[in-house]
This record gives sequence, structure tokens and C-alpha cells, in this order.
Amino acid sequence: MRELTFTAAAREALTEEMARDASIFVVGEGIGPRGGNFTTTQGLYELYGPMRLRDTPISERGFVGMCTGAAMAGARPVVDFMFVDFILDAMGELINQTAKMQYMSSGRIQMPIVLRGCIGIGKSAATHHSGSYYSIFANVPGLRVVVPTTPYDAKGLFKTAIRSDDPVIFLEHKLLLNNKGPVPEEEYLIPFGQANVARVGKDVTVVALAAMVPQALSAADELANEGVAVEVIDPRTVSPLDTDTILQSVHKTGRLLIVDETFMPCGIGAEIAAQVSDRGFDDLDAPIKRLNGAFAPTPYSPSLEAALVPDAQSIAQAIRDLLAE
Amino acid sequence: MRELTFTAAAREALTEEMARDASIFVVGEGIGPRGGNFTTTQGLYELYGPMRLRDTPISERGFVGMCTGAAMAGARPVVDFMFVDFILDAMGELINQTAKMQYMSSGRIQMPIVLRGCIGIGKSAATHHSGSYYSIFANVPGLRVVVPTTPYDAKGLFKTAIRSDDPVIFLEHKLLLNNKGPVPEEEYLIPFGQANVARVGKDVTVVALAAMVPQALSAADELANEGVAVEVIDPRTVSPLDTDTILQSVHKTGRLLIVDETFMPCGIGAEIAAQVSDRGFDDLDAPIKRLNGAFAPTPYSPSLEAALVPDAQSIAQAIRDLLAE
Amino acid sequence: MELSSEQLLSLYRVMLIIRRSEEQLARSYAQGLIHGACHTYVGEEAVATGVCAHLRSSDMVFSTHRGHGHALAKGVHPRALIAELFGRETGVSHGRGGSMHLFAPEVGMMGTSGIVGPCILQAAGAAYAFKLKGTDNVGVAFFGDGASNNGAFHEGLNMAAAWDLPAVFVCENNLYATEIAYASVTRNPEVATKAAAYGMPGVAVDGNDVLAVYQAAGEAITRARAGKGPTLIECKTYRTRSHAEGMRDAGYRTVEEIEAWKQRDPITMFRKKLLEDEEAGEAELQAIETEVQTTVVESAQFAQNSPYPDGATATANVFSESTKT
Amino acid sequence: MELSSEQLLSLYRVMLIIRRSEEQLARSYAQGLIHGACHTYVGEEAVATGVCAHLRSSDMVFSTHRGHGHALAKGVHPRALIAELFGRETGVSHGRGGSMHLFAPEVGMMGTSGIVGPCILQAAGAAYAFKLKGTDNVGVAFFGDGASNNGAFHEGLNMAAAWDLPAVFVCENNLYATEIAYASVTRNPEVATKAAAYGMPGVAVDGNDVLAVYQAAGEAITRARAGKGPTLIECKTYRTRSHAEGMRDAGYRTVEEIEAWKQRDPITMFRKKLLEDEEAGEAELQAIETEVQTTVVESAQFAQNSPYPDGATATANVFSESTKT
Ligand SMILES: Cc1ncc(C[n+]2csc(CCOP(=O)(O)OP(=O)(O)O)c2C)c(N)n1
Ligand SMILES: Cc1ncc(C[n+]2csc(CCOP(=O)(O)OP(=O)(O)O)c2C)c(N)n1
Ligand SMILES: [Mg+2]
Ligand SMILES: [Mg+2]
Repeated sequence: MRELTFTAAAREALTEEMARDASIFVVGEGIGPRGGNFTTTQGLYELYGPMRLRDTPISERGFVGMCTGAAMAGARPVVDFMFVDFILDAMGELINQTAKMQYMSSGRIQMPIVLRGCIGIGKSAATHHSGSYYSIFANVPGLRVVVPTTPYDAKGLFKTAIRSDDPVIFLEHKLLLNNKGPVPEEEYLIPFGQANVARVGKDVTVVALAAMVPQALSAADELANEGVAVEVIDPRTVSPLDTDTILQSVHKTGRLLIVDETFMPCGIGAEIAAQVSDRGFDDLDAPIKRLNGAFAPTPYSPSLEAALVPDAQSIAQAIRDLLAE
Repeated sequence: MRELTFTAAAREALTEEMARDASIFVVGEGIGPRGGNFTTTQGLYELYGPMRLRDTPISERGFVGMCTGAAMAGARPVVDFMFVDFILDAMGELINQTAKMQYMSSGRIQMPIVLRGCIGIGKSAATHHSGSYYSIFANVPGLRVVVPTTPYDAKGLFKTAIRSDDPVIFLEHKLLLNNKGPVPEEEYLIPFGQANVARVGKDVTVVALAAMVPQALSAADELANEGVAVEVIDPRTVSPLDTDTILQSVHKTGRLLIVDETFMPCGIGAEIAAQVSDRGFDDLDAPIKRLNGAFAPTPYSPSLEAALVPDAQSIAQAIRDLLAE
Repeated sequence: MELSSEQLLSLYRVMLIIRRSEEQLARSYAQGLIHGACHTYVGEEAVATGVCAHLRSSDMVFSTHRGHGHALAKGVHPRALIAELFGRETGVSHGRGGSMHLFAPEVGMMGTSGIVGPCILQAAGAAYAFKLKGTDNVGVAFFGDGASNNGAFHEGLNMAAAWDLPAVFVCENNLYATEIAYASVTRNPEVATKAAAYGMPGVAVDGNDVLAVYQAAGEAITRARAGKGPTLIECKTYRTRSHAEGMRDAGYRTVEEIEAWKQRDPITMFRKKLLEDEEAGEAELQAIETEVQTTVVESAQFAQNSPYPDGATATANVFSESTKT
Repeated sequence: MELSSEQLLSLYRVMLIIRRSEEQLARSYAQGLIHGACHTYVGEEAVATGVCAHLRSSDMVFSTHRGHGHALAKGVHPRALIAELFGRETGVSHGRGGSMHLFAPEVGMMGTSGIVGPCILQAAGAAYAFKLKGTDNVGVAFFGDGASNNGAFHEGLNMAAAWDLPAVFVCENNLYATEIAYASVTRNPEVATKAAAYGMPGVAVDGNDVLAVYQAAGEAITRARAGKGPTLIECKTYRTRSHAEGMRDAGYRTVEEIEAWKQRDPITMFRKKLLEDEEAGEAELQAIETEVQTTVVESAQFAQNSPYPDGATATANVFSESTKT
């Protein structure tokens, strides 16, 4: 099968959907002629012009509110934040308006809007360009939160996002953007709420997201040499969250480690642990462990940045410790 | 001992601290001559005038950013949001500036700022005036998050908040504001990170916050008649979170129910469950249960509002179910 | 623009519908029939009436916390408004919203908001969608002087002007935001002049003169429909009741000031003019007044006889039906 | 304001320090010594230099992503700047920040920000603290044309004017925000005129003429120190390098435009003037140039020889020492 990068796969999804539906438009800073800071819209301006690829002023709150209104009037906006860190200026619009609109209108208004942005720690982007925030979005009723890992998932989930009548937060990790992977030519969509079992194993379950998935997989390789079969599960969407797949895995392994680059307190790892400690209680042979990035802003220097984030080594060690429990 | 309302107790703390320290000033809409929508600053404008009790325009993001700068220049601002829902327009300032300033300056700048507001579901305030958001704040490194329940706690924790050199979010539940309780005349401070064991019991541990504490206590009364001794723990601060007190209780009871009015996914209940399912695993005789408000915006009509939130009855039932596990 | 007697009487009737409905709501509030907040529009009726007289149901209105008048002028029946504030299933928002969350998309009333500011952005967004689709519809935002100090005003007006969006921004300058005088929170209290910062026309009119409002709104809406871009209209008006029912009338403003504005009551002045210009006779006007009074009284009866929503429906419509999983 | 030869040469020297440091950073970036982003100030040196020449170390500067020049003009040594971009412990932010997070409170450099907008609010806030304490210090914000379309500009300038705060807002209008032309995202591209919306004086100056900037800044700062309130200064200038190192130079702007601005290079123009006015001789200027060049080269050496921060310190200073628990 042909291979595409994560970004190219997501862009292909956007391109196909914009051809399908003239009510889709994109807003952002540099998504017009420039084609997006991360080439998310490369080539589209030439096809669709300024009304459908709208370069904006630095008014994040403004264009989120504007796109909310546009969606209320029947358009299907895509907000391209470049870095998702910039969405924070729009949290009032997002939480009190965009996410609540369908409820407040008792279902008479739909909210087909996609808000996308680059997340994650890496490349010395420092603390204003390294946020992820998916655990915060997962705490907001009315939002769908998507965190793809592979190019295949990026395309299939982007298509589902853009056809969804709910607001969708689509998060793209900076360390995954240029990763290549197989992407079918023929159309496919990946439904929300279906985790991907990235590796099958019987001894221990590791749940990981985004850039932690490749790290978890190489940790699994390492453990394989030690005779340990690690199952790696990638939820792909944190809201809705596919707890059934995780529970089935824990039923088999009896042991659960959740690896998340982002902050531990009230994070998605906490939610998964809470779900399993309730519905999977009788399957557990050991305490549920979490391995998170440090609870601190992200420093610039490579020597500090690296010290904050889990990697294959620390994951492998956490698995060994869990097996020793 | 004399009794004060929750609001009067917090106001007494503010009044005493403003007399102690001339660098403290308050900003908000109607906190000047009006004395605050919730009488949080009643009588203070007459004492200290407009520079220290500053009525603001409707510029939440603006005055949070402004107070962040004022704190950087050595003042000690108190931002009074009236309803904490309005803080959402300032999330960019709060998360990327206020909370990160000490880290970014490698400790050379301190951030002594208190951000206070009314939280909670009740009184048909509807979805734009019923938010709590403490689980979201707890996911942000650099913030302290305080959720008092009693007038005694409100005063002692407010004093600690205002003397803290870290940014503190101080949240006051609308159903608690007029509750009266004993408050000593002499000065006292309550340190952050110390839970309050609101009721001692040996059979089951219930962790509850804010308006859920009185509900949990009356559920405990009900269960007492059934011969069940419920221990009720009020964390009082969600960041830092006093997990040790909770773990000690679970060590004794073997059973844990977390009651939280706010949303379940990635909520503080998830964090507590995750901590206990790790460090308290061997003490658990049953699955950890959570009882949360529904994952939905808050409706206006009393018949709908009541349907969303746990109360003494539903808590009592959840305890019975947990004991039956 | 020349108006027929019929059109003139229709303006009179709409203003009266608003006034009588508000008076009814004030009485009902005193009787405890309204569960949440109630911000009346008494004294400002000419604004909503003069603007909405130009609108089709396919044009979209976005409003704020003081939105009863906008909803009624846009075509919501008093029955649906009053029932909503009574928290009944028959309310315009099915009891989900109350005074600050009025949704009737079927007549182009796209919602009021408990948060100040967003309506400005959403109106610009609806205008963007209209332009994208090539219709000649307009998006209209109603908001107060207080909202003009909010970042949403700046970002929304700037984008609407930059992109020639078919939007009309109607600022109801009633001199106060709750109890804060506008002149005390901005050095430039002339709202209309602020349009210059965006290269947008800004006009100030007597907001108590329904014909002046009608005239200015007509020009702005014609301009918008013709693709010539947005306009800011400042309507200088006054609320003669307290900010919200149950709050004080004066203290932050003088009784003389209130009295002076009552002398310029928009309905009394217009009634006088209709008689002077012989557009209508006393009998005709009295017939309208009786009819309106009857409608409002029957509406209150209808509301009071309506059922409360079923608690089981409290979590409906958080997500779209089309994507329910 | 009359300037002595000494003062004039000091202005020349500061501009040169900035230029040579930026050129060094550009070379280092090409060599891969800079781990993150690098936004140079080349072409805009006259702005920071002309403004900061008036400031004491007790005055506070708040800056943005393009902040190298502000830091150097406020008194940060090139050594500390270059070491920071190299991610070293000896950097001005101890390697925590990089190009966009420069903190030197000891000289009143209160930070640059990776987020556009906040510096405006923080400068107003520092000014508020100065007014509260009764000092005659000023808070100064440097920001770009792009920031003027952000809500922070609106809310910050409005409050600063309403309260007569001792603040100076310096907008560096270089015609573009990344690759977006200012005139394409606002209908009024004259930044200085936007001050009228806030009843604040707004002045536009040639930002490539260091004496014009010095003059305007002097008047604004004197006004602020005297308690007469804030001023908005628009400095019309241009960055002659790409938005950030590694990005394209032209495409969104013409080569001719860049060339025309290079003809108006602030340093070349000022050097010529110094010779014409016989404020300095060729030899004198060459001496300065050699000294500056040496300083910068030594600084780069120092930076490259400096150690990377110890990973164990990556989580220091998330909270204040005073409240560490
Ligand atoms: C973002 C936000 N901040 C504060 C409030 C609380 N609040 C409700 S109404 C109001 C005053 C609004 O004044 P204005 O915009 O002039 O409208 P008016 O009430 O005068 O019609 C305030 C501050 C709010 N609803 N939203
Ligand atoms: C809130 C926010 N949105 C977007 C960005 C991404 N960004 C970084 S610099 C920049 C352009 C800034 O333009 P301007 O303010 O004119 O400053 P200049 O770079 O021209 O000096 C943008 C959009 C950001 N840093 N912050
Ligand atoms: Mg008003
Ligand atoms: Mg610029």
C-alpha cells in the first residue's frame, strides 16, 4: 500500500471532504496562500480561494466564536490553530457556546465544527507551544476529542470529524506529523470510540496515546526479548473513550499501565484507571500504574525537555516494576 | 463560638488581610461601592477606595492579565469573578501566563494572586452560571485550587490563599454561601493539602467536595440508622490533594465512593480513584465507585436541574450498592 | 423610509407586547414563579422593535442576557417566553434555558447568552455563512455598552469589517453595566465612534425613538444585504427598571436620572406621535392595547398551566442525534 | 529633547549590539546551535533602542515573541541572550525559555511571551502596581501590528486609559504578522488611530529613525511618570529578515519592498547622521563597531562553552519556594 505522512493523510481527508461539501471552510493564520504552518492546507487556496480558506487576524477567541455562529447558520467550519496552545484564548467560546449550543437549543441547532491543532512536547518548542490539553477537553460535555497516532488513523478519523455534527477537537502531535505509514487509496472512515490494539500481548496491558504509542511499542519489543508479551492499546479518541477494549485486555492480562505524556492530575490516565478500578476490579492482579510527563511547564533546553517525558526506557522499566508487583 | 456565614467568614479574612498588607487590591465587576454581587467586599470600598477596590469593565481576560502583571510588579491582586464561569475568557492568561510565570522566570518572579468565584449547580442559575471547573484547574501545573465547604474552612483557607506566593483559585459554592457555622475570633490559617475528616466511620469511605459534603453527611446519618458507619472526607483543596488521609481511611474501610457534583470524565473523582487503585490497591475490598453530576450542561428548570445532581438519597443508595459488592 | 399606518401600528404593537410581557414577568417574579434571573427590557423596547421590523425569519439574531425584547420582536410568542422563565416544557427553550438562554431558530432567534460578548462573534459568523452561501441574509447582534469593553467586540467588529460581512452590530447603550457607569470604565463613552478603529461606519441614534432606530437599522441592513459590509449602531437608551428583578433601582444612579428617562418613554412618545400625525385614532390604539394585554395575560395563564419538563430528559441533546453512539 | 554626543553614541551602540547579536544568532541557527524558534529583530533596532534609552531598571518591559532587541536594549548582556537560545544554564532564563521566554527581572525585563497579546495586559498591570505603590515607574509593552487585532489590545488599552495608568504601549508595525499583511486583516491599518477608541493619545512615528522614536517615547514616558496616563506609539518599521529563521523571505511580500526598506536601514541612516552632524568621527564609530563585534563573538563563544542545564532541575520553580510543600 502507498505510504503518506500523518500530515499528508489528514490533508487528503480535508481535500476530499472540501470537494464533497461546499459548506466546509477553513480559518486560521497562514492557512491561505501559505498552505498552513504545518502544510495542513497546502494547495487548497488555489482550488477554493479566500472564502473557503480564510487567513485570519490573531483573534483566536474571535474566530472560534465566529465559526460557532457560522456553524449555527449551516456552514461546516474547520478552525486550524497551528498550535493548539492558542485555543486557550477561546475557551470561553468553546466551553460555554460551541460545546453547549446543541444542548441549549434542545437539539434544534447542530454544531458541525472541527478545531484542529498541533500538540505535544518536543523540538524545544518550549512552554507556549507544547501543550496538549486533551484531558481538559475530555471534561467538557458536548465535545469530541480525537488524538490520532498513525497516518491511517489521521485520515480516517479526520473524515469522521468533518462529517460529525458535533464539535470535534482534532489533535496532531508534533513528533508524529512527518511519520509515514500505509494509507489506502479508497475511502474509509474510522468511527469515534474505537481503540486500536496496536500490539497484542497476554502479560500486561499498556494504554498509550499519540507520541507515547511508538515509545510503548519499542518498550514492548524490548520486553519481548525478556519473554514478556505486552499488549499496547491506543484509544485514538479520548472522548468518547473506548473503555470496553481496555477492560477486555485487562481481563486477559490482569495488569494495567497507562502512559501519557501530559499531566497526571485529573488526566485521561486517571479516567482510565478509575474506570478499570471500578468495572475491571476483579480482573486486576496488581495496582494500576500511571506513567506521565512531569507536572511542570515545558522547558526549552533539550536536556530539560527530555527529562520531563516518558520514553521507551522509562516505559519498559515501569512495565518491569508492574510485573514485579 | 460565634457563627458566621460562609461569605461573611471569607470576607472577614479578606478584610483582615487588606488591613495587614497594603499591596493587596481587589478587582471585579461591582466589587467597589456595590460591595460585590455576593457581598464578598461589602464595606471595604469605604475603607480603601478605588485603587484597592477596582470596579472593572467586562474584560475578564484583560483584568486577569493585568493582575498577573501587577503581581509581577509586587502587588497582591484578588480577582473577584462573581461567577467563576467568567474565568473561561481568561484561560489563556491563567494557564500560559499566571500559572507558568514562576517557572518561566526560574523562580525570580512570584505570583501572589487569588482568583475567586462562585461555583456550582443550583437556584436555576442555568448553564452559564453553574460551572465549577476545579478538575480542569487541577490539571494545570502552577495553580493551587481551593474548594471550601464550611465557614471555618472558608476563612482559614482564604487567609492561606492570600498569603500564598502561588496563584490560588478559590471556589465558593452558591449553595454554601449563606450557610452559618462556628468561626473563632482569634486568627487561624488552614494549610493547603489537608483534608477534613467530616465524619468518622469504619465501614465505608465517602470523599465529597463542597455542596456534596452536607449531602454525604445526611446520607451518612441515614446509613447510621441501618447500622453502617460512613467516614466522610472533604479534601478542601483539590490541588494539592491530600491523598494520604483518603488512603488511611480506605485502609480502615476497604471501600471507597467519591461523590462529585461536577463532570466524571477526567474529574477529581478519577484522580482520587486512580491514586487509591495504585497506592491503596491491597486495601480495597470492593471496586472504587464514583457518583457524579450528569455529563451535560446545566438546565434551568428545577425539575431538570435536580435530576442532574447527586443528593443524600442517591448517595445513600450508592453506599448501599457499594456495601453489597 | 416611508412607513404605512399599518407598519407604524405594528411597531407600536410590538413595543407594547414587549412592555406588557416584561411587566407580567416582573409581577410573576415577585410571585416567585420565575426560578432564576430576570433582566427586563423596559425602556429599551424601541431598539429591538425598530431593528427587527426589517428582518426576515431567515435573518439571524444573536442576543445577550437582556434578550426578552429581542426574542419577542423577532417573532417569539409571549407564551413561549413566559413559559420558559417559568421553567416549563412549553418554553421557547423547553425549560432548558430560562431568561438568559432563549432559543427559537425556527424564527431566526439564534439564542441569548448568559455570557456577555459571544453574540457579537456569532452574528459575524452567521454573516460569514450567508456570504459563503451567497444569500442576502444578515446576522444581527444586540449587546450592551458593557459588552463594548470586551475583547469580543474588538475581534468581532474587526473581522466583520475586514471581510465585508453582512452583519449589523446593535449596541444598546443604557449607560450602565449592572451598577457600573459606562463612563467610569472607558475614557471614550461614545460607542459609535469606536467603529472607526475597524474602518466601519458607526452611527449613534436616539434609542428611545423607534422611527430613528428603524431608519438607521434600515440603512445598515440594506447596506449589509448589498454586500457593502457591516455597521455599528449605537442606540442611546435606558433601562428604567433595576438591572435584574430583585435588585435595587437607584443608589448607583439618581432617582432624578431615572425619572428624566421615564419622561422619554419610547412607547408613550410614539403613541403621542401616532395621534398627532393622525396615523391612528385613540380607539384604534386602545384596541391594540386591549388585545396585547389579553395576549399577555393568556400567555401567563398558559405558562402557569404548562407542565415542568420530565427529569429523564435532562441529558438529551448533549450530542447530535446523528452521531449518538 | 537634546541629546549629548555620548547619549547619541550610546543609542548607536545599542542598535549595533542588537544587530550583531541577531546576525550571530542567524549564523548559529544555520549551524544548528539553536534548538527552537528564532525570530530576529533585524531592521527594527531603532524602536527598542529609542524607547529603552528612557527607562530605569525599576521600569518594567513586557515583550513578545520577537523580543531579543527589547531584552538587549533593557540591559540583558548578549552572552545571556545567546546562551539562552543555545539552551544553556547560563542563559537569561537558565535554558528554560529560549527565544520566546526571556526573563531578566533584575534589569526590569519582565519576560517575552510565545503567546501574542499578554504583554499588553501585563504592562498595564505593572503600571497599576506602580500607581498603587505611588512610585513614578512605568510599564512598557512592545508588540506587533498583529497583536493590535487581538482582544488583549482592546481590553488592555481601555483599562489603562480609564484608570490613567503609567503605561506606554509600543506597537511595532512591520506590516506583516508572519506572512499575513496587516491591511488584509483590518480595514483600518493605521494602528495609532485606534487609540481614539479608548480616549488615549496615539502617535505614529518612523520606527527606523531612532531619534524620532526617542522623542515620542520620551514624551509618552514623561506623561506617564507625571500621572497623566498611557500613550499608544505606533512605530512604522519592517523586519528585513524572514519571520523566523528558516522561513522564506519573500513570496508574501516582494523583493522590491524588502530592498526599499533595506535602503532605510535604521543603523546605516543613524551612522550617516552622526557623521554629518559631526557628533562622532569615523574612527570613533569604528571603535564602537569593533568593540561590539568582539563582545558578540565572545558572547557566542561563552554560550557554546556553557553547560546544558541538569535534567534533575527540570521541575524546579513550578511553585514558589515559600509555599513548597
Ligand atoms: C463575560 C461576563 N462577565 C460578567 C457577566 C455578569 N454580567 C451580567 S449582565 C452584566 C452587565 C452587562 O452590561 P451591558 O452589557 O451594558 O448590558 P445591560 O445589562 O446594561 O443591558 C454583567 C457584568 C457576564 N454575564 N458575562
Ligand atoms: C495567540 C497567538 N496566536 C498565534 C501565534 C502564532 N504567531 C507567532 S508570531 C505571529 C505573528 C505576529 O505578528 P506581529 O504581532 O505583527 O509581530 P511580528 O512577528 O510582525 O513582529 C503569530 C501569528 C501566537 N504566538 N500567539
Ligand atoms: Mg448597559
Ligand atoms: Mg508584524
